[in-house]
Amino acid sequence: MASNGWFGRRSQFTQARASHGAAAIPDGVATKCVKCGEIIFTSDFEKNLKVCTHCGFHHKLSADERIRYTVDEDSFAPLHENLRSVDPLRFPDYQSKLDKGIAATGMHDGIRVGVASVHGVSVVLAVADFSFMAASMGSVAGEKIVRALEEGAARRAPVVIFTASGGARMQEGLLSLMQMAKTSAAAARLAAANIPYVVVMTDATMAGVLASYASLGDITLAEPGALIGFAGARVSAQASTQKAPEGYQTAEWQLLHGQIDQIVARKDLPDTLGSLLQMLGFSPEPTLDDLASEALTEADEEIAAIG
Amino acid sequence: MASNGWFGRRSQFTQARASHGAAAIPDGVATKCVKCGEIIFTSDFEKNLKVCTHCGFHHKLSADERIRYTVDEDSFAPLHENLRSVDPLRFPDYQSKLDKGIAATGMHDGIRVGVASVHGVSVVLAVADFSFMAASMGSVAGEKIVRALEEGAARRAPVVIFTASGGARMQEGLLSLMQMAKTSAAAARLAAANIPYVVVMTDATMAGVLASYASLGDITLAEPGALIGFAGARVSAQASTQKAPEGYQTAEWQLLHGQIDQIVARKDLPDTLGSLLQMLGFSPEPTLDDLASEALTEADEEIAAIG
Amino acid sequence: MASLNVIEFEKSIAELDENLSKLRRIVMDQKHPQNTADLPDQLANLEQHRTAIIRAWFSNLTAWDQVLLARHEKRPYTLDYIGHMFTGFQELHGDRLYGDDGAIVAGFAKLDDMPIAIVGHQKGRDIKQRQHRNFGYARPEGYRKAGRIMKLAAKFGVPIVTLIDTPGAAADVSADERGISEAIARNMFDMATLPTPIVSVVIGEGGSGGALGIAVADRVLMLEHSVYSVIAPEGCAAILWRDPEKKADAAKALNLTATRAKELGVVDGVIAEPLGGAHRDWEAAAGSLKEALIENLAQLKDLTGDELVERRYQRFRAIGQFTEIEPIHLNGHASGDAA
Amino acid sequence: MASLNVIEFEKSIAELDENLSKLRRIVMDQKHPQNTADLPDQLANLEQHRTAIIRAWFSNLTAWDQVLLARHEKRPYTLDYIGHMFTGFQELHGDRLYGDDGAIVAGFAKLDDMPIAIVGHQKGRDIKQRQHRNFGYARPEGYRKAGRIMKLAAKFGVPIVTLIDTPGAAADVSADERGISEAIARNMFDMATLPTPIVSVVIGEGGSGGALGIAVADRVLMLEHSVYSVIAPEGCAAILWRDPEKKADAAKALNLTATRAKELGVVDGVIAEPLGGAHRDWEAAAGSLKEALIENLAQLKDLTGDELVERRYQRFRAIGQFTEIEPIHLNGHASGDAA
Ligand SMILES: [Zn+2]
Ligand SMILES: [Zn+2]
Repeated sequence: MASNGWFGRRSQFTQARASHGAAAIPDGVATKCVKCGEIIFTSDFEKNLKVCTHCGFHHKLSADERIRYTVDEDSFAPLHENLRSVDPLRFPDYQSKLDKGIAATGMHDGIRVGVASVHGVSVVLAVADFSFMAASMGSVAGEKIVRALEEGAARRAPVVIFTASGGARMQEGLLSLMQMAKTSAAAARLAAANIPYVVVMTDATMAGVLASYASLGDITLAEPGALIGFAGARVSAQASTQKAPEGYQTAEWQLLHGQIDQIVARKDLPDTLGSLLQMLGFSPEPTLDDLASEALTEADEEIAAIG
Repeated sequence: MASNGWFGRRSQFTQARASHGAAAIPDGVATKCVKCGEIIFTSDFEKNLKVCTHCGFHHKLSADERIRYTVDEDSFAPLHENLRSVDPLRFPDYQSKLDKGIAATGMHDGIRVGVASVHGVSVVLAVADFSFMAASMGSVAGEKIVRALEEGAARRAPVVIFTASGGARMQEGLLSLMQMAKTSAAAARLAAANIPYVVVMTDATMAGVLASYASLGDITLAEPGALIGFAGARVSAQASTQKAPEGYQTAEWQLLHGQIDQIVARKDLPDTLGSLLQMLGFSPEPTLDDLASEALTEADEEIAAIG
Repeated sequence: MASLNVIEFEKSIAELDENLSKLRRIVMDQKHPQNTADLPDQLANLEQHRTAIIRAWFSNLTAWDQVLLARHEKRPYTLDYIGHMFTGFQELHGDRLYGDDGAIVAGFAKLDDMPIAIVGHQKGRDIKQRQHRNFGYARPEGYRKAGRIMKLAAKFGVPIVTLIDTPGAAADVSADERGISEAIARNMFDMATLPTPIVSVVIGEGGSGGALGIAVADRVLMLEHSVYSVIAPEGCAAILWRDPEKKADAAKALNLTATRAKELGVVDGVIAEPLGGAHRDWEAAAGSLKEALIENLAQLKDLTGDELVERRYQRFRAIGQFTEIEPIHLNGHASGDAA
Repeated sequence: MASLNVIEFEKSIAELDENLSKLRRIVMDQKHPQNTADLPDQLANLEQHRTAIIRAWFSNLTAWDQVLLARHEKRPYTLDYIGHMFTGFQELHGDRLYGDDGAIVAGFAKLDDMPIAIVGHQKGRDIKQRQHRNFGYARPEGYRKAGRIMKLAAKFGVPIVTLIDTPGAAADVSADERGISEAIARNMFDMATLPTPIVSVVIGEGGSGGALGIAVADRVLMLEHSVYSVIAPEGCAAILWRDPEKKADAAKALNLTATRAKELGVVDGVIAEPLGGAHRDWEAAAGSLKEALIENLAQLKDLTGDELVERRYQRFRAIGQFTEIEPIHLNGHASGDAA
């Protein structure tokens, strides 16, 4: 976003490449932590939800991994998968970047939306995938986020969004910028409907996305070490008279500065989300087993009444 | 208010005495500015609304002076003058302090309430008089402020309060403290009724009054140089690791820190209040002259219609 | 005994307790009971004696004793009560504006099966914690965090419990810079209109506006040995007698005890503490507090948001004592100072 | 002429204007008109020539020219427009939380007889003013002040006008510390539901989120020579071509002109500026802007708060371009990438 945001965005792009490039050692058996450089068995790395077993760094996830690690098994049903970006400004190289993103991720944009349950609580879920053009927000991403928020209001189901983004998508110009207003307005509508909106900020949540729907949750969680900030380090340094403080723009630093409710380790996210949603009055849906045992109890009562 | 507030309160008392003691030179012809020490002819001082003609310091006013300087001539009608303090805790020396305050000011408490018009706009007015026990807030002051706010809601007339106070009145203990909640709740009711509430902070607005109804205006004005702060200078110094900055707890310093909309010279207050109330949709009441000329116009129209 | 202050008294009880536990160990270890047959009797006597001493001392507390008990460094703090009374506490941080204040904790938890929003002042026990918690002096960002969580609770119809334990709000230059007065005032303003049940309990020090900033509630309760005051006794003494050492006299004059607050109509109930004070038995103290919360929340649960707000307004509206003389007659006969 | 950039062009016009004013003085001072009878004709010719030059240059502006015009240091700023269009401006200060930001001004004034709340970015003209106004880079406290005043306006049913003129929001460490992202997001969130008419006008630089943070309106207009962009051209060029000097190409690619913004459906109208740009005639520019405000506010004045909010939502809801392929059929035939 903006003149302020662009170095930030570039550094994010770089980081994304580094992450996806360096993490996988060619033979696939071992993985190198992008933070501490330690070589870890890929099987251990994946078992540990892509959190470094050595330094605890929470590596970026694909949307599918994120969904798998978060929601109740087989509970996710995708929505709005049929949205496709166009190139409204015929912006230099945009189409080829989209094509590359599609080829690399199998997704058509950096946001996956759907319904799922978390600890039995039905939610509308939106998940960013940073490896698709740094999950930058163009018309499609904005539309998907808005549909997720509207879906939550319509179903009266809490909306949970895992954010990650370099910011607004330059290649769609003003149309991208307006997605900030559009998503913020949709968050306001959800709020007016008194439906909970939970944001989980993941590495990296920046610029135009941080300055819109990512900052509007009723509750804001973040993964440890996630990069979270308005402008990238270079723009910020140029604009600042003070030196960037220790831990600047990490989740931990944002917590100190009042922007985040809790930093939650990846493995604890399903429990924390389930617990928070229950606190806000959203109970688990009864499972088939529950329904069966309830039916049995009712039968027992009838028998008792007769007896 | 509180352990934090007491030095503040004492310094206010001291200042009040100084102000009222030093300002009047015995023969009455000349007055000494409490700020710059300049000797001014009392007639000039009063013509200048008790603003020092030399340094511009805005001296404290009695409630009656304040009303005279602010509202349309003869428009003020007092309300709730019949409230009297009791001594619910039989607090050491409280009754004698009340008696002294009554003898010195002719008022029964540090707040005067009434209805008036400002530039033709009907308002409910409350005015503090610092010379009555530093206008500290006990049960009577709290009740009067609440009645003023309620009166505004009932009449659908804006409420304008000129604040000044050392804080909550220690001598009524918890009953005084609760006036903070009571007045704040009344301000919330007025806000819920969508009636404007304008605060004008005057020298000195401190502690429990600043931390309740004085900080809850839709619009907050202040007189130049007015002392405005939470704790008095000594408590604040004890609690702080940093030195008190230049101008600490002046109206100007509070403006810089976002707490005040405008600093308005005493002579400009009627115009500013009138203008602001009109901006918020409150027009001047028609005067008798207006009504007469309106009647004439109507008569003209009728004649025109006939003709 | 009542002439001992809290510290002396606590020391004497501690000595007694040491003797008692020695004696208990002897009784327990006894291999040859016949040689020390009267020990159990001695033990029982001593235990009775201990209870009598405590009862006697506590039956005759001065206001200043109450202040020291309320400030007792072993007294349970907000997070201790949360740990004992609630389950699944999810602490939430930050004001979304500037920072996160350690002197106020806020979040959601369950009271039995009921979701509750909890907001409370938090003191620290060791030096590091005390600094982190700013000795319980809450800052603007603490009040704004509290306000944010309380509004969140109201949005989702979750009842609110606030626990009060502060010597007062932060009064340093930086607190003023960020509008400590506005932050306190705004919370009272907001709390007055939140359409959800609110129960506030003074668990230790109810220090002035810093306390009241999270205590505009449908029910305001005090633990038996907590205090609630417009000003700290030391400050009051300094003003009245230019001598902070006359704090005991000031404590008395201020009527800051739970009993007096109840009599003045400022609080709705006093929650009994275990014999010898909450610090002697956290579990029991939390049990009593929990029971009181459940009881009071149950009484509020059937009221609509509008009813709650109206009653809350009238509750505070009614506090204050004054007289109203006869209105001045139009025929010129003014009544005098009839008060 | 169009190959001159704005600075060169302005210089050539300035030279022309100097000659013109010399000539005018001669004509005025003329004691013996018979000796210089053709001077008035020369003057008229020169004036025509000047108009033709300006018209020619302006008829062929590049996107980068537009950027430079939008940033022109003699262009009227928010307070200039307020001075020319409104009466009785009452500036209001502060966010009630932390500070007062000079980069955003806010207050109430009258547009003819109609009270209006005004919020706008403010740049400075001299060094001191520029520092005070932070070069128009608004800080969190600026957005929060804006939000406070806009909510106040909505509370009293006063329409809101916002004037946009910022290179972008403050991006330094301290802005991040105080939640610049949250401040911008919160304003958009709040503006989406304010039940009062809102008209926003980009008067100069519409720099990204910093602009949009006060531009969620029922009507969004742009002055003819303002720009509105997701990113500054310099930044865009640096990303695309690793060369900030390719800013003119980037400006073109970004489609940041008023005309293109209108075509994209992002703005509702373009307000014509006086020939040669707003900086050449503040009075005339303000006149056009005022007329546009009156017209747009009149169109909104009969809508209820609910209608305004609903239409405002749908207005932004509709922005964006994408295709939606046929949904995947249940019988297994998936349509391809039909976009
Ligand atoms: Zn590692
Ligand atoms: Zn003077």
